Amino acid sequence: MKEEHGHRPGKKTYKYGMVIDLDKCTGCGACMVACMAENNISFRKDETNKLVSNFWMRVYKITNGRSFPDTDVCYIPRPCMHCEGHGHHHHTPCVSVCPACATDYDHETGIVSQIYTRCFGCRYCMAACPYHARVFNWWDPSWPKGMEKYLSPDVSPRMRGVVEKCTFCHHRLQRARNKTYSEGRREIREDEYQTACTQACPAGAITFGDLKNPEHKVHKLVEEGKKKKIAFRLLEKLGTNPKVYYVSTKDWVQKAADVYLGEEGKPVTHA
Amino acid sequence: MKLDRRGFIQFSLGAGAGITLSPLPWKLTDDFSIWTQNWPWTPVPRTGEVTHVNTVSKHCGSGITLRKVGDRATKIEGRKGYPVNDGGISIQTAADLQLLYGPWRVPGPLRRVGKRGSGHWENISWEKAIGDVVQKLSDLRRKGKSHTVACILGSDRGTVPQLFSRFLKAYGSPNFIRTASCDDTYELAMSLMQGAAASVAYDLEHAKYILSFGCGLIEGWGSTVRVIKAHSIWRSGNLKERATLVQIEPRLSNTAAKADQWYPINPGTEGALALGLAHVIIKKSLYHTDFVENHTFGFEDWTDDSGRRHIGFKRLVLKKYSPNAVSRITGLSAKKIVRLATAFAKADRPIAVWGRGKGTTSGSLYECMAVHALNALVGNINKIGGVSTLPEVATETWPKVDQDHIARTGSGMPRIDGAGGSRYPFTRYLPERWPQIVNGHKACLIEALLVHEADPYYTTLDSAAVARAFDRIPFVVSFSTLMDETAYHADLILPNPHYLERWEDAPTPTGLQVPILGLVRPVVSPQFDTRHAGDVILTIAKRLGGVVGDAFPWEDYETVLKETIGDKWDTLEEAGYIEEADYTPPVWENAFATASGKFEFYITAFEQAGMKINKDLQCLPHYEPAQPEGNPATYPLILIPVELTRLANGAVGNPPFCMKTLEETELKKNDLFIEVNPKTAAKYRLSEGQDTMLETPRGKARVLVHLFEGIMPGVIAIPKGLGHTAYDDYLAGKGVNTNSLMGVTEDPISGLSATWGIRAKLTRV
Amino acid sequence: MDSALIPKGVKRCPFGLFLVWIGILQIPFLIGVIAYLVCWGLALNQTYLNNNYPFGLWIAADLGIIALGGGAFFTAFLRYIIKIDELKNIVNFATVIGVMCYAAALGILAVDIGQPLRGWHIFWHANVHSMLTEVAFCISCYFTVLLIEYLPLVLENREINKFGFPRSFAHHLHEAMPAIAAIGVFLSFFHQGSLGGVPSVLYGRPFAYREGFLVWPWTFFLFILSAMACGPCFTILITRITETFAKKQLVKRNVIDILAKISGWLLGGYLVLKIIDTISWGVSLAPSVGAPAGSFYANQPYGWWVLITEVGILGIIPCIILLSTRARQNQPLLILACLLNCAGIFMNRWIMSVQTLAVPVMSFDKFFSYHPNWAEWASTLMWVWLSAIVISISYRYLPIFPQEKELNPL
Amino acid sequence: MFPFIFDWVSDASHFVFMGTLYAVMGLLVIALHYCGIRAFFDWLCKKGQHEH
Repeated sequence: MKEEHGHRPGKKTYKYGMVIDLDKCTGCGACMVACMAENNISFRKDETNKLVSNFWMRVYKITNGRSFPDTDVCYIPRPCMHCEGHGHHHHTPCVSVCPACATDYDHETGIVSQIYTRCFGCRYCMAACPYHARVFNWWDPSWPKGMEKYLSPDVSPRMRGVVEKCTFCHHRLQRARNKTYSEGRREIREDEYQTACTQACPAGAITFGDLKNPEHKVHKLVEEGKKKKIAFRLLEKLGTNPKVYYVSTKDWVQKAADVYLGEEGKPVTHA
Repeated sequence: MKLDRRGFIQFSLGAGAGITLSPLPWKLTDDFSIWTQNWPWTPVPRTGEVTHVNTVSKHCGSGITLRKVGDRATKIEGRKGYPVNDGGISIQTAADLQLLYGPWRVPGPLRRVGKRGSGHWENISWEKAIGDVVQKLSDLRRKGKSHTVACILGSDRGTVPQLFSRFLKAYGSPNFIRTASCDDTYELAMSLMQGAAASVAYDLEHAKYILSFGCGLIEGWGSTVRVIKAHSIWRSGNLKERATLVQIEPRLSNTAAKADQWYPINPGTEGALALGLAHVIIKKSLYHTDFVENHTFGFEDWTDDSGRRHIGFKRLVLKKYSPNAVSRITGLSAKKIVRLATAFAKADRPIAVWGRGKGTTSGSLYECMAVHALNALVGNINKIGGVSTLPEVATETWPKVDQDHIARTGSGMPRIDGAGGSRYPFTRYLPERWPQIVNGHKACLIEALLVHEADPYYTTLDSAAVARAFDRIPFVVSFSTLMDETAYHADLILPNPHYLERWEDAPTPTGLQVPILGLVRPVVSPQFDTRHAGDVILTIAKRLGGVVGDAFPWEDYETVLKETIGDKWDTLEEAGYIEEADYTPPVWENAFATASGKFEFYITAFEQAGMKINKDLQCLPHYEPAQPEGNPATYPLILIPVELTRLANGAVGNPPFCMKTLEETELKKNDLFIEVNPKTAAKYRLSEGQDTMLETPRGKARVLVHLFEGIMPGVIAIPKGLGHTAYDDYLAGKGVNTNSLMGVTEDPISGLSATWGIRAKLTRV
Repeated sequence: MDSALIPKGVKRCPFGLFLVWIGILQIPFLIGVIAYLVCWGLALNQTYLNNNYPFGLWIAADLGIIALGGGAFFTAFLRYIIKIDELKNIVNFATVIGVMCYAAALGILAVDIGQPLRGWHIFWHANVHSMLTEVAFCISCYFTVLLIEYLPLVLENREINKFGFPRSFAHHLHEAMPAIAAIGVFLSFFHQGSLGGVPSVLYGRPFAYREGFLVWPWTFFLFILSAMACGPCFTILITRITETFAKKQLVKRNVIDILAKISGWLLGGYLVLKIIDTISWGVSLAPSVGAPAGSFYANQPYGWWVLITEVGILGIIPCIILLSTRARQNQPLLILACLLNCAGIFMNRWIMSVQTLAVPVMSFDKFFSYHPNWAEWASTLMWVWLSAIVISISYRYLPIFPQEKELNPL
Repeated sequence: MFPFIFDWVSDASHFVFMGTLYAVMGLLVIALHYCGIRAFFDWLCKKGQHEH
């Protein structure tokens, strides 16, 4: 599609992505809170209606649907998948539909960005995303008196009526770039650019890095996971080509990554 | 000038053309387009110099790094390299800035006006506030009622709790109370079995087979981040290298879900299962012969000096806890018991851990001992991947308190909670018992109560009784940073700075196997008119004068801290922590300070303390069926309070971010969900989301039903940590405080609360 | 009182009665205005839309209304390009209906988007690959075309027509109308199709996703065809309603019959293609993503009945009626067919937008149902009342129906 | 969107898409002006006739 954009020939490209080890993930929720704190995500007095709640990173709790005592539960953290998309044109589901170019697939990094001040809130991108990774600001965000003191200047607070989502903490990439340039280096080290959720995860279940770089842990984990047949992505069959990989040794969890099965497969496996 | 129609049209056209051609419309369009993209009421965070500062979280004992922009703290991150958490962070600590800057802070010293608990306060000066306390305490002391002053704290370790303790000693009261935790029972079990009254330590990182008796290892047991990290170690490497986690619990908790095997057993029968496992291990001779034969006492039958025969642990267990017998109690099949016991005993580095949920409740002493006996049987005491007791990082000791007559008499009086008396000689604190005693006497037993870093009004069992007890205390002082329930029901609040605004030492977090001393330091300037509780205590003592003042020779709290740390201060200040990394627990030969010098299956200390012992059974780990309170006919179900990772249930309320992470099946608007097995639900015609009245002998509450296959039929689970009445509406008014539904079941030997549940019934609303 | 404004040679109800009628229509209209103000003022939390249903009644209504408004472009197409001369007797009215349909579509979009004040971004920062951009461009342009088509009617009002310039302007506009109509037809073809593309390019939503021809998914063509099939029916329906309220015949039956017949044929063609499309989706696309077609109909209320109702009851039945000369000329049956046809298009657009979002894609996703709340209903229906007002005024003061005089001699 | 806007990319899609838009808009503007001007001249002529 927009090859001319960003995809400068000769320029080194990266493919930032994640590997989430579901065997290690304990569902503690630290990633969600770290994400909210990092990205100035708003909150309200009543956040129990998850359909209008603002999460960039959401941890789903899923069950195998079997009865006591054969029940099992697994937690699936779901950031934005930063889909590479259909075909060789990187036709990311949400990016191609945005009428105002408010979201973009960066060919240099593989990050799907979102320009909040350009978005006018048609929500077409949300309809396009099967992962519910995109959320809408149904309210004008506000902070209780005094709390705006902790807001980070690196991420602008959004206003009502626009769509937002996980950006792989893009501002941290910017920060890392500035650092490397100022130190006269060309390459960003693996540990210099990590997302807030990766950094916070007490279980070390999230690994972040350049999927294309064989030196990076994510690359190794994906290779290893594929070899052992324990690595998978969500809704692989749709061809969205996500950059978030999951690893689980549990068979039923691997199966749950596929498309909704409807009645015969005993429908939803949501706790 | 007369304007005719033609003139008017001409004028309008001219004006229109003029305005269109002027820059005005373009400027306005531009302004408008900018305005639509930046509404003035959307905050624009100020920029500034970015700095990073390290400190330690008082919540979970993790090392944290604050990212500051100018003078504002904008993010809390886990500190890389800190021995407890190495970069990871717990969910509550990650949200701590919301507490620091939030609307729940007590803005300055407050004095109650109007009825207690009405929420009407007047701002007073620190001078006046401290004056009030001094006045009250000096009056009481003068009247010889110094022993009616009590302090409730969340911990007894570290300099600040020690200052409170010292204050009571010099002032003349025995009533230093620590709020409940599994440490209460652990310390007791360790001192009885191993002769060391120290906190228990588990080498979870190196264990290979972890048998957890209902511990919420993932939920936040011990030090949250550290245990979750250990879990990741268990899950690392190839399948053969991975450790096995076995969870014993009637409910599929997060820990059970992460476990390799989950054995749901009848609630409250953990002790029986431990003994059943011991039975199999002993019968199959799978125990560690060297340790059991050479370093334990009371395993085999024995004869005392007077020639009396005593039965040993082995005989007791073989006789009473066969897999079949235990199967009947626990509901777990005999086959599974045998298999589990064999796997545990044969495993490389097995470990058995005890302490329900996050470890915020005490529990049955015999149950704890029975579980710990398993560790002794497999000989993992003081071994790599095993259990030990942990000394604190050595610090300077304070000069002895010079007590005067009043202080001596006052300190010598019986404690308000009955701990340490003739009935419970080994128990140090009975935090769940004092309300009962206060309510049971006509006289006013507590004239003044000081509360620091604890919220007893909220966290103590049987909320109605606690509220009654508070009503009977004429003078309640809270040192709380936040407007918690106790502060809300106090007469005076002397707010302590938030831990990000103050100095303090952070002793080793519970459960860690290496002594660590962390330094909490002020990383942001005080946001409100607060004063360090240590300083306040020093001031009060000095103003009381006499021996009380003399006991506090330091100028201020910082001096106390520096002098206590002594020559390690420079290291501590620079690194932020001291870790005795090369600490190894003593070898078996000199590990046990019991009367027998060995690990005691048979507790000799009871008789030595003069307790009446009729049967050997009393001195051996055994199972005493603890029936939950309530009549099974009226209350056919069993309610167990459970703890959730994302829901803080201690002295500090859940911050807004964490409230947001609660599942839609945990809270809906202001109503909480209880977990009910679909089978149970069918019996009582309950469906998902059903509005239901939950009733126990202690209270009732409206709840919603969540059908969950992970809870044992006949048992219902209710999350702890909701039902707050203070704070503000991000937390208050949501759900039910489980303590309002629970009563206290006393453990017969320790007097501690052994409550794990209560009988209940559900009726559709 | 207003007799000077009323076209010559026709009779209209007394002015007082007319005011009462407009007054009645204003009540629900004002409720709609309140709903608009509430949604704009307090943001979209005032609706039942949510992150699972970013599209709801508004978008479904938008798609439906534009399909119904297809009567305008299709009649214009038949009149000016195919040159079916009879249709000049209804093309004016089709234009009025079209104007209101497109005004409604734009008006509803204005409340549906979260930041209406930034709506111009769609033009300024247009993403030419987005179906929605194509829709926005075509709709705005076509709305302009419709206004231009409506303009001569206004200028032909008795009083306005007295002035030389407007009269002459109207005359020249009439002359240019075939060209303008041609542009309109071109635009309409595209945006009706693009609207079909809106849900069907969402390959993350296997329920709606379709492959297709070049950049256009198959539904692109289905939407064009269905709009052409149903637009005339809607024109017939509104004409008959107007006749009912006016208490007189305004258009000759043969004119209506032509439209009905054409509609019938197109509907038949559409249904054949729709059935082929559904079957091929069911046997190839749906299973290829790992879900049998049945799984998409497993969530109540979106069961198989949806498909049966849409294609059978609201498709095949009106098609048969419209194709049979005898049935078509039976007026109640014709009205029924038109009603079913229009309802069918609405149902189709609802399914393509809302059911598409309702079907959970991730296996651990929960199904949530959605129904619009009062604010959504009131703001959507507001356009019905507003249209009734505009049509009433247009009918009263403008020469909309050329056959009225002939059919109702004074 | 104009070619001087940041998002502009000079590729086939943009030329075809935006080109069509501008063509349509242009045609409409021309048609309106054409009718308007003709009407204006009609009016002028008539005015002239009246004066004569």
